[in-house]
Order: sequence, then C-alpha cells, then structure tokens
Amino acid sequence: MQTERDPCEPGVVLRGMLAVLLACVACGLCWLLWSAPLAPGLGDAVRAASAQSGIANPVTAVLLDFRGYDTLLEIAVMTSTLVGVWALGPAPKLHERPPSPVLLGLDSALIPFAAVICGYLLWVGATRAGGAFQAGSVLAATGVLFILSGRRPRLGLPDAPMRWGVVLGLATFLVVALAVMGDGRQFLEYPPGSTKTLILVIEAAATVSIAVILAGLFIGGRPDREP
Amino acid sequence: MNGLTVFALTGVGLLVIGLWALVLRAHLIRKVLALNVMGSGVFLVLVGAGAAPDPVPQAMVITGIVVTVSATALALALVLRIDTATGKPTLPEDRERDLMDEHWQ
Amino acid sequence: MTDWLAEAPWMLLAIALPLLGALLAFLRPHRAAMIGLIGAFMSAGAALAVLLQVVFGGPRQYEVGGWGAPLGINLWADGLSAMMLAMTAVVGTAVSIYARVYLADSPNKVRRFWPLWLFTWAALNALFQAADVFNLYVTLELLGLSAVALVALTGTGPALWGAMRYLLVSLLGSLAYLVGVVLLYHLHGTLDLTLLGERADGGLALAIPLGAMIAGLLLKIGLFPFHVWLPPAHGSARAPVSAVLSGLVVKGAFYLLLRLWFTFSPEGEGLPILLGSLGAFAVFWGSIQALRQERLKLLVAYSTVAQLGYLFIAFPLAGMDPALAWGGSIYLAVSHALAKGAMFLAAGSIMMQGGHDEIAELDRVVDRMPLSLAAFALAGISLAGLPPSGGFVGKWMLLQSAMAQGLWPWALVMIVGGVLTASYVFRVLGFAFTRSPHAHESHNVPHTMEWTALLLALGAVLLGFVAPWALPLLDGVLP
Amino acid sequence: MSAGLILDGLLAVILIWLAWAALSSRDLFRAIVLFIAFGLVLSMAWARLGAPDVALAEAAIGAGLTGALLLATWGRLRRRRSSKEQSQARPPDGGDNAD
Repeated sequence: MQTERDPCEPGVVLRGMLAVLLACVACGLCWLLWSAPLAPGLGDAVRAASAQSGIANPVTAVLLDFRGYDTLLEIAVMTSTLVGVWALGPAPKLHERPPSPVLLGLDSALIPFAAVICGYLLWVGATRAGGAFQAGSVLAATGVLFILSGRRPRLGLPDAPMRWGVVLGLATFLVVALAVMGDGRQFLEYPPGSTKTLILVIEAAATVSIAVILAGLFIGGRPDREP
Repeated sequence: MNGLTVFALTGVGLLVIGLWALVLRAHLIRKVLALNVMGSGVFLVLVGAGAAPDPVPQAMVITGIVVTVSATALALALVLRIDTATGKPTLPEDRERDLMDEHWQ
Repeated sequence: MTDWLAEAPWMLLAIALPLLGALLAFLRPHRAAMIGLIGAFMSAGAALAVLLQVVFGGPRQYEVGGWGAPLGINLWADGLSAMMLAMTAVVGTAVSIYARVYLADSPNKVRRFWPLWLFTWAALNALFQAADVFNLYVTLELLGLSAVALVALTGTGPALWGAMRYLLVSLLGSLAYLVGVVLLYHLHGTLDLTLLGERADGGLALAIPLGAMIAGLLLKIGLFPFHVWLPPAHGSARAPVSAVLSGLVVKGAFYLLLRLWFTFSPEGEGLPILLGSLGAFAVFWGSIQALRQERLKLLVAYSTVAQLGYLFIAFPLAGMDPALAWGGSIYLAVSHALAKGAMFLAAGSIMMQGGHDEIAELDRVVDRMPLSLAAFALAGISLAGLPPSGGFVGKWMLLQSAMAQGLWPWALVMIVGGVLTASYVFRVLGFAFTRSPHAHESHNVPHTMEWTALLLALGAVLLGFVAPWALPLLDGVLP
Repeated sequence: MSAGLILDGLLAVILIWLAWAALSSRDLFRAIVLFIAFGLVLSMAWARLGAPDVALAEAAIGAGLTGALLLATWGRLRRRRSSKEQSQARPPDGGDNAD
C-alpha cells in the first residue's frame, strides 16, 4: 500500500509521535475500564420514574422527559447547523442526468410505505423502540430519494414553507416547555397526566423538523435564490 | 464489575484508528470519516462498558448520533465550498503530506 | 410586580430568549436585523437580571423539568456564572449594535448573521449555567458549530480553510471532552457536576477522565501549542464575528475548564506547572507573532493567543492564596473579552474606512477616525495591563500572587509579556499617525460603529474601577 | 452465553476491520461504501447491546443519512473534477462573497 513514500519525509516523525500518543490513550482507557469498579448507573431510577409518567420506553422517557432539556438543545444544534449550511450559499446542482426509471418506480412504491413506517415509529416510541429521531430520519430518507429521482420541479421545496418546517420542532419544544410553567412548575415540567400527550405533540413536530432539516442538509445549501 | 467488555475494547480501538486517520489523511472527506469513526468508538464505550442495559447512556448516544450527523453535514458543505474556491478538497498545510490522497478519486 | 420580576426564571429565559430570537430571525429573513437586535437586547436583559439575582440572592439552582439531579438536569448560577453572563451581555450588545450598521449594505449577510449569532449567544448562556457534564457537551457543540458557521460567513478561500480547521479542532476537542464524560458516568453513576465533585476522590480514576476533558478544552481554547487554528479563524472572520470569537467563544471553554478544576480540585504539582508553562510560551509566542504580522486583524488574533496564555499563569500560582490568583485570572478573562471585542470592532472600522488592513499602509487614521483609534488605544491599554484598566487589576493580582510566593519566573513572564503587548499596540498606533506610502480610497464609516467600539473599550478601562464590587462575587466560588 | 460471546467477538472484529479498511482505502468511493457498511454492522452491535432505539437511530441516521451525505458530496466533487477537465476553466466562487 505504501509504494512510493520517501522514508525521510517529515511524516515519519509525526507518525512515531502519534503512535506513542495513541498507545498511551488506548492503554490508559483500557486500564481504567479494566481496573476501576463501575458504578451502577441510573437505569433503575429511570425505570421507576418512567413507570409513573406513563412512558413505558425508558429511552424515550430520558430523551423527552428527564433529560428533555438536552434534546431541546440538540434540536437547536440541528437547526443552527442547517442555518449554517444555508449561509454557505445556494445549493449546488445535484445532477443533469434525466431521472432514473428505477428510482422513479422505487419512489412511488416507497413514499406511502415510508409514511406508514414513520407514523408507526413515532407512535410506538412511547412504548417500544422508536421515536422522533428515527421517524424523522425515515421521512428524510424518503425525501432524499424523492430529490434523487429528479421528480421535483426545482431543487428542493419553496423557501418559506421549508423555513417553517425547519423551525417547527424547536419552536414547538420551546413553546410547550414555556407553556407548562405556572402553578410552581418548572420549565419542561409536564403537568401530571398530560405527559404522554405533550411528548407526542413535541415528537410529532420534531419529526417534521428533523425530516426537513436532514433533507435540507442533504441538499447542501439554500434551496432557492432568496427573493 | 469489569467495564472492559468486548464492545468497550472495540470502542477504544475505533477511537485510536479514527484519531490516527484524522491526523494523517489529507483529504477532508477522509478526515470527516475519521471523526465519525472516533465518535462511534466513544459511543460504544459509553453503552458497551455497562453490564445491564441502561437507558441514560442510550439516550446520550442518540443525542450524540444526531449531533454527529449535523457536524458531518456542516463539514461536508464546507468541503464542497473549499473545493470550489481553491480547487482542492484539502487544507493548505496537508497538501504535500499524504501521498495516498494524490490519487484521491 | 417587583416580586414577580425578582423571582422570574431569568436563568432559563437567558437561554430561551436568544433561541426564540434566532428562530424568528431565520423565519423572517427580511426583518432579521430588527428581530435580531430585539432578541439581543432581551438576551442581555435576562442575563443582567440573573446577575442581579445572584448579587442580591446568592447562588441559584434551577431544576429543569422539576426532576432534579441525578435523574434530571440542573442549571446553576453562582458568582462566576453571573460574571460570565454579564460579560457576554455587554460584549454581545456592543457587537449587535455594531453588526447592525456594519452589515447593513449586504442584506444577504444580515440574514445569515443574526440567527447564527443568537444561537451562539444562547449556547454561551446555556454553557455558563449548565451543571451537568453531558449537557455541557451539547452546549459546547452548539457553540462550536454556530461559531464555525459564523466564520464561514466570509465565504472566501482563507476563511473557509479557517472555518474547516476550526471545525475539525472543535469536534476533536468535544470528543475528547466526551471521553471524560463517559468515564465519569461509568465510574460514578451520575452526570451532575455537584454530585461528581462529591463522589470523585482522586487517583488515576479521576486523572484519566479529567485529563481527557482538559485536553479537549485546551484544544478549543487554543492554548499554545494548540493555537495553530486560532489566528486564521479569528483573523479571517468578519469584524463582529471576530469580536465574538476572540472575546467570548474561547472564554466559554476556559470557563468550563475552571469549573471542572474547581469542582474536582486535582492534586499534584505537575499539571498546574505544565499549564502555566504552556501559558508562558503562549504569551511569548503570541506576542512575537503579533509583532511580526503585517495585517491588523491577524495582529489582533495573535494577541488573543498571547492573552489567553496569561489566564493559565494562575494555575501554578493558586497554591498559597487561591482567591488572589484565580480572581486575577477571571478578571483578566473578563477584561480581555471587552478589550479584544473593542479592538476587533475598531479594526473592522479602520478596515472599512481604508478598504484594507495592512498595518504599514494605515493612512493618517488619527485624523480620519480619531474615535476608532482611541478605541484601539484604550483597548490596548487594558491588554497591556496599564492602570487603571481592568487588565491592570487582573495582571496586578496575578503579579502580587507570584511575588508573595517568591515565584519570580511567572512574574517575569507577565512583565515581559506586558512590554511586548505595549510594543505591538504602539506599532499600530505609530503607523496610524503617519501618511501611508500609497494613496488609498477613503470610505465613510458610520458613527455608530466607531462609538460602539469606543464605549466597549472604555468599559474595559472602567472595569478597573468596579473591581472592588465585582471581585466579591467570586467569594463562594473559588476553592 | 458462549455463542453470544462469539457473535460479539465477530461483530467487534468486523467493526475494527471495516473502520480500518474505510480509513485506509485509496479509493474514496470504496471508503465511503465501507463506512456505510460499518454503520450497519454497528447498528447490529447496538442491538446486541440491548439498545434497539440506538440501533434504529444508527441505521437510519448514522449509516443511512450520513452515507447519503457522503455519497452526494463525493459525486459533486467528482462531477466538478470531470467538468473542469473538459473546460479547463475554474468554476466561479460558489459562495455569496459577491453580495
């Protein structure tokens, strides 16, 4: 593999130093994991508390209830990344070829199927594996196929609806989190009994946004020239 | 309880491989791949080192995966702009270093 | 009414308001500047309200979602957090007012700047109040990614390289930090900083995770020898963006480093001396590079490398009188934010007027833009640590600490560094008083821009006078 | 138990091999495809670790969308390369520097 590399190039010193550093990192981590006693973690506490709130899937309970604030900031990360990618410039042209018949066929078969999967993932997220991120990415994948099949009239969606789609998830999350305050409740403290409904509202909005954002990131720039 | 499970060990290995490639590869897409591999390694240590399934690390990994895909998208968009503006998908200081990437297609 | 105002959840609003502002500015691109400015004022107001709450009511805790640690996430605001929030509010307000005028003639940039800047601000406010190591990771990523996008806004080759290098370093730093988080969770079963501080008890089991976190943060701060990415990124960004990056964003990582240090108080002499030595190298290297630069913005960016070095001299000095050393370092960080912000803003005005930022080609700037030059000079006074500026207070405290312990080498580093700082500031001033060898077209610079930079620089100088009231804020925070 | 352990060991070896192959392949397209395969095997590892939510997220986002992003970027770079070879003219700056 290393055919014509000159043995004297400065890379050799760098490689040597890097190898030593990496060996130290690997040994340190392995030694610590091997020798130190591990703490039990929060699994039991989460299961006990999520049984009360009616969210049977503990991962969903952590993502949207106990550590919902992390998830809110995480959606902010996605949104700001999309704003950053759009700020870089208009979307590059995707392809000049005519749309492939295979993709067109696949596309029409997949869209209803993906919509069903997406709804299912969102709905079962409360009890079994699934949730907004998975559902959103399935939706986004369909969107990507749609873009690739060349069926859409222009690249991507019109500007304004796309912006609403991008903002929807974070905005809903923030508004719900602020709206539940009152009666001495904190930010994101769902009123008793309404946890499941509110989480579903947030997840539905987040699904749409995640799909739009991921598809927007795939396009790689602003969809249209701004007016 | 021993945290050095098979998957935790794999995670450490991925971390090391990724860091090696991150420093030595010049093509920016390879650097992005390297960061992704490193991230996967850290996540594997996070979930793999515990004995029983624990939902908190799992939720942290989902958060981490989403953050990573965002960062990857921003990085790839930047790679394209760099290539357009300068004609090469590399950073100037890496140009001469990695012969492998001379035939980068 | 006043009760409600005093007890309102300002900690949370300081995070939620800039996020909402960012969303609205993105949603309504035609009104981005107005929405952004309103969002900026509201964020600054909420942050100052937190400062008042902490000054009058002591440190505050907020349990997001009502769960409380370890199951939920806590926010925490003490004197250090409040000081950082206030610093962000002051610099952020100045940058916002400046940017509104600076960007006015390129509507496309306006639309892109405001959402990203407000996301950055939200990330800073969230970072300064977070009390959960994983939540801190998410805020670090939000901060890093929005800051990178702000650098890339310039759009030319060097800025894109700068942004890319910054992104790679920032991601690598976050991953190293995350390694530490992962290990801490496995070893102690919690992510809450306070609980971790109680449970972690030294030895290698603390040293390895803490080492990974510190290494990641040093990358993000850009301490020598990890500074390579910093000057190109800070130097090639637009003036308001450079002010944010140099003044605030690196302080986010520095704050987190201090917070971890205070929480875990690592034992041993080696690491503090290593950090202090790297800081000393940074002071010399950054200052000498600044002296050699031919472009104004790169000079200011290398000056950041040097000034960040000073902050680390507190580590080896904190043995005897921690309050003196840490207080000096923190006060220096705050003064640097104001001074460096003002300096980049003034440099932006000078660049706009002459159409270039070659130092040797500065053309009688003293006649053409006396206000901007005054801002540059006042900021330079604070950076060089001349009385009565905020920079003087910080450096004086560090110097006192070094002398009291008889640690002369550190004192010498600070004195020589001060002389070097003064020389690169005077080098710029010298060229500003003379005629340039070539003629340059002169452009009009709006007065708002010049005045904003000047007021911010005045703030850096006036910080020296408010030290007796500001420093007691740190009383309960320092170890 | 031992069958599970063998499966775990197999997954671990494949993961390391795929990561190494992806990061040291001379052919960038091959590297990206290997990386996508890496993501899919990783999602099996999550399933083995009792984390079906993570497995779904990894397959959809980590392998699927990241892979699509990488392939799209690769395609755009390649197309630019071939069009440049044809015309020898550098495309204009794609950013918004002109505004």
